[in-house]
Amino acid sequence: MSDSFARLLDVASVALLVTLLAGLVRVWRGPRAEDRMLAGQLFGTTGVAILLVLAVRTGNAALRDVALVLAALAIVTVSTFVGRVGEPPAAREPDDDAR
Amino acid sequence: MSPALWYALVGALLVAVAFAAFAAHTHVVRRLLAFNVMGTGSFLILVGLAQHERGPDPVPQALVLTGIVVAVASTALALVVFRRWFAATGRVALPEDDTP
Amino acid sequence: MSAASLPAWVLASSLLPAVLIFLLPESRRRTRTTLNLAAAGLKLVLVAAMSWGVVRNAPHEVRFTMWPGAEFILRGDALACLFAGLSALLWLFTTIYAIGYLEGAPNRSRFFGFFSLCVASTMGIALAGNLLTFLLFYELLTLSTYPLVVHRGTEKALAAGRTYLRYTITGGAALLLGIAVLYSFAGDVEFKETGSLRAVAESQWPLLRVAFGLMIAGLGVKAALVPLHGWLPQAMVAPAPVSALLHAVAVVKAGAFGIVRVVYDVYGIEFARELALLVPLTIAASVTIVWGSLRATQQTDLKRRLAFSTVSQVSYIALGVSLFGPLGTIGGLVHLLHQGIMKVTLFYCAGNYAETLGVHDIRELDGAGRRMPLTSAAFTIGAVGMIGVPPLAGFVSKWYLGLGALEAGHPWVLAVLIASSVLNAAYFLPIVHRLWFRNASAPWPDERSFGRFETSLWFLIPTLATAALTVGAGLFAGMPFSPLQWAMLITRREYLP
Amino acid sequence: MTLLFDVILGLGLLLAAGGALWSRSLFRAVVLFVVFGLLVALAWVRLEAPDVALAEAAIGAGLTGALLFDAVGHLRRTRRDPPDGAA
Amino acid sequence: MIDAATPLIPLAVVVPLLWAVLTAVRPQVRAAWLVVPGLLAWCTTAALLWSHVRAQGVTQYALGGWAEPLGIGLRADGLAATLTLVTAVIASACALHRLLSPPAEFADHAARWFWPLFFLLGAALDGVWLAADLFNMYVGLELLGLSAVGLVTVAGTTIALAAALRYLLAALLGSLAYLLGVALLYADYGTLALASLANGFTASTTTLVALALITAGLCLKTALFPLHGWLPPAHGAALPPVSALLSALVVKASFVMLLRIWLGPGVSLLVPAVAQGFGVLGAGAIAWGGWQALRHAELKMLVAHSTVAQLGYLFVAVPLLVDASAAARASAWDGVMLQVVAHALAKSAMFLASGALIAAVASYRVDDLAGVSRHMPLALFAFGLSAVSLMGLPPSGGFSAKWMLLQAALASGQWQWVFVLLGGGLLTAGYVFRVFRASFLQGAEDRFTPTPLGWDVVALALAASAILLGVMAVAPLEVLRIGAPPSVGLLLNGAP
Repeated sequence: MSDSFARLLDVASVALLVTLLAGLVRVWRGPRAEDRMLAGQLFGTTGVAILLVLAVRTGNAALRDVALVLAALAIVTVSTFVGRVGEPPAAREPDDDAR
Repeated sequence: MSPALWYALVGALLVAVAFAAFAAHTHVVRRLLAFNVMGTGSFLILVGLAQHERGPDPVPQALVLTGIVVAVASTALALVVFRRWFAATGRVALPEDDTP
Repeated sequence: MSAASLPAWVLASSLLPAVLIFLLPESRRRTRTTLNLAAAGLKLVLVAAMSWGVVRNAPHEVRFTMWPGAEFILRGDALACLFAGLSALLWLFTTIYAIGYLEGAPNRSRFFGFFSLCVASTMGIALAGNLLTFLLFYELLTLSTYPLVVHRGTEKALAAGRTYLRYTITGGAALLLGIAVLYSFAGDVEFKETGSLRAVAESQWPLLRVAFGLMIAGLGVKAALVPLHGWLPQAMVAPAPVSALLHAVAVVKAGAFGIVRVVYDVYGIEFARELALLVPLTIAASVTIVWGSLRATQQTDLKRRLAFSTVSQVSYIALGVSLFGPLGTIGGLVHLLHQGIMKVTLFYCAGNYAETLGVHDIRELDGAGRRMPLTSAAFTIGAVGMIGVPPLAGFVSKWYLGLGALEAGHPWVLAVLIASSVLNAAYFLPIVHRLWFRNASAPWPDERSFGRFETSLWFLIPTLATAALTVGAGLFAGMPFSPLQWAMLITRREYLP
Repeated sequence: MTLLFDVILGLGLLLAAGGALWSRSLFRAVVLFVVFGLLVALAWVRLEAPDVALAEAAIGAGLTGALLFDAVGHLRRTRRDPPDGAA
Repeated sequence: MIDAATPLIPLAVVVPLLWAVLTAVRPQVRAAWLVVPGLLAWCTTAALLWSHVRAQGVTQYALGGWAEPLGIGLRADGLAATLTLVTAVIASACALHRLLSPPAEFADHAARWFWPLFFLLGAALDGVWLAADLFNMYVGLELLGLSAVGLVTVAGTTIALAAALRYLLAALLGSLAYLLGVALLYADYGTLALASLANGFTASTTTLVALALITAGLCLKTALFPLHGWLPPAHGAALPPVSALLSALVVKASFVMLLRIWLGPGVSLLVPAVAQGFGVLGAGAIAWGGWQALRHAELKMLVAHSTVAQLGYLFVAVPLLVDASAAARASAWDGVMLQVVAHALAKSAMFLASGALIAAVASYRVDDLAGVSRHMPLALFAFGLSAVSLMGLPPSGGFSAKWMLLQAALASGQWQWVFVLLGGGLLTAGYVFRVFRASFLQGAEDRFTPTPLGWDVVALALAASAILLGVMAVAPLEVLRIGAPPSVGLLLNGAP
């Protein structure tokens, strides 16, 4: 691997990480449960991307498996969300900080 | 500072924050979240500190693997008990903590 | 069975019946009676066999290690036989009495089970060969008497039980601490004639004194030394046979016997005197003798009067022991037996009056002598014996105690003895007077008829038997195997290594 | 450059954890917790522990997240009409 | 002393684990058919292991042939072997109690999980006793906590659920603190095997923090005063056989770990101030637990608070284990070992007997026991025998243990502990005689529910063994000294 390519991969990974964290804003602000959920899904996808970049960067093939699991994980969380959390309340999330 | 030490430091901060949350919240699910974060924090410390001293080391990693499994089992059990408790009483916190 | 294991068999002869009786259903009356009497008889035979070994100078012994550094020892030496013989004899009589007393009452299985357990503990106390074994049975006695004290299950009985526990458990803790202190520098202390602590370095003597004080305080609770006697009068709510055997004999004597053991066989009488431990004990015993008698004169309830009389009389034993000299020792030891026999007679009589006539108060006894002549005769013998009129048992004890006091150079003790005798007379003679020389002024509170005899034969036989023994022990004091001769045998061995 | 990555990731971890622990909305807390699990998996990769990363992603974030979602969903559905207002 | 031909050590863990799986997958089989052979196998394994250790001394085993540090090392010293045996015996007694119970009592669906959790608990306990490294201990402890919480919920009542949740949170917090401590230790020493740590800890900051975390976590799990709050509700609300297991054994697991760590590698850091601190907390536990037991209206809560107090004795022994002469330390070691075993036997007997009494009068209140002495003499007798041991009255294991601790305290001149030990006994007498007092009151005759006779017999057998332990302590103590920490100052077979 050439030096410049490695450097490129490093930059890519940092950039992806920053994108990922930017998604936190959406999770925090909502306003609806779906918004949060979808932001979470974005994380999954970006996470897979980061892992793949790192896999190439470090030459560690095991990271691809991790990426695979992360991709599968997205399915689990979405299906739980759809199945269990159900339709959200109309406008805004209530504060469920009741005791 | 080596990356390992940095992550150990992050782990320590996580433990601190989570412990505060554990003490502050009465909602059982929130306390479980805190517990899980605390666990992850200690795992980071475990691996981070060890690798900071000695480089990549399979032993702490094996320990963490076990720890993750244990943590999820604990969480699952806690949620089962919690849901039965919630179904019986409609409360989300334990009676002693349930100050108005 | 091998001869050496005799002490274990003596113990087993009441421990096994206890277990069997617990397991018997309430309704198996006849089996239980047979078992009780057979065990009591067997025990008497075993104790006699053991005493024979002592006379031949071959005491029996059983021992094993409970944990490293702590042995369990049962040994039938002369002193053990004295106490074991007394308990075995009176157990037989009291069992007979109790069978009649509890006729038709509930919870008999429980009663006789714990009763046998009590006797087993008493036997263990008698036979214990070291302090730890002694402590073991001493505490067992506390535990097994509690259910008997609260047997009736009334609020009053439970309150008495609580008082009893408070005193005895605290006393047990003091005894435990005393023994533990002693062990911490002297190791496993075996009972040995003339004592075994002489080798202790002089620097440890303060600790020896502390241990002595703690042990005597612990034992003093059961021996009802003033001011540790508060439980005894209250415990009189128990059924009559319990008061008779346990609170006239087993429990209080266990304490007194413990004092004897500590003074003679742990410290050794000479060594105890060197440590200046005896004079305080003499004083405590004297105070108790006078105080108990004084309080007895104030009681109108018959059993309570007898209870305070016990407080006073048991301290004669401690008195005799603490007077340095063989004569005092003889007086104290022989009183251990004599007082037991006399006091149990008096308690039987009190039970007879209560069960036959419903009488509990002394003022209701007017004219009872005519209605119950045999019981009243027995009572009179017991009372006169207690006062110390020759030739009855009590006279023998007081005679030797007085001689012992003179020999030891404590003439003031004579004054205590005389004062006590006067007080004895002051609280016993009015009762005797009422029995024989007054006419019944009112109908008996709760009269029951028992057919041909004045009261149930179950009651009458033990009463008369112990009354006869009171006379016999005094009259035949010079015969071999009389209590006096046995006490002399022990004294010889304690003073002559 | 990798140092930068580590620093950002560490801060992201703290941010996500703080959100998961102190969010007023319980649902948001759980989503943030899943995100947190994901970031931790990345951290394990950086710590040269791919096996742990795998387990963390599958179990720490995935399974635990699903369990928590399930519970929170249950709470919400029941909370619509809380039994005698006890909640 | 590695003895590869000793599969007994892993078997002690595997056998209960196997039955946990069996009972989980075959719940439809009648419990007795499945459970009784399991108990037999378990007891046999434990007894064989005990006699093996007795004959051969400390035995080690590396699971799967892997050596440290990656392999799972197991080590059976006298303490581990004895506790494994005691666990098998008490668990069998509790299982019999359960098998003899009328089935209608457990309509709750959680009851299906009783047997799997029960055997899992057993496996976890054996795992903790036999663990040779700090991490195996963690796994065992965690499994123990989870199965114990599960078993508490089997009672099915709301109170039990709340108690279980509280217990779980305390257990999780405790084991996390422990894990964090272990992580720090690993950073310092690069190993977690107790054998490799035998050179002792150095007083580095990391180690001190680690020890503090470990101690705090384990004390929380042992319910050492003032961290005991979770224990009484959990032990009070569970089913009688579960309470018996929890009080007798589960709380001891974390105590044994504390002992192994502090007396093993940590002994150089167990300075008098720390040791005396443990003693003070123990004294607090004795006083507070006893006081609470005196005033609690419910029988099982009384017994549960008694556990808090009795655990105090174990900690009172800590200063005597280090801050004393060699002979005193040996005596204290014997005392604390015997107290662990005697309390296990006595307390399980007491919980089982209480269960029978409660079922008979259909009430939890002590005051409602009036008249029960006539109706259930055997159960009350079992309660009484176990109480004798708890009070420390002779003859009983509790007495012998107290005696040895007293000797240690006197020999080292630490009079404060003498009075704590004696005062604790008086306090115990105070609360257990409350029960007798109530039971001897005359009560109505016809209000008692019949209970299985087997319950009484099981409780009686356990209580009787607590008593017998007091007079036949030579062999158990000999075994318990095998592999004792060198700091305690014991030769392998030497007398003190």
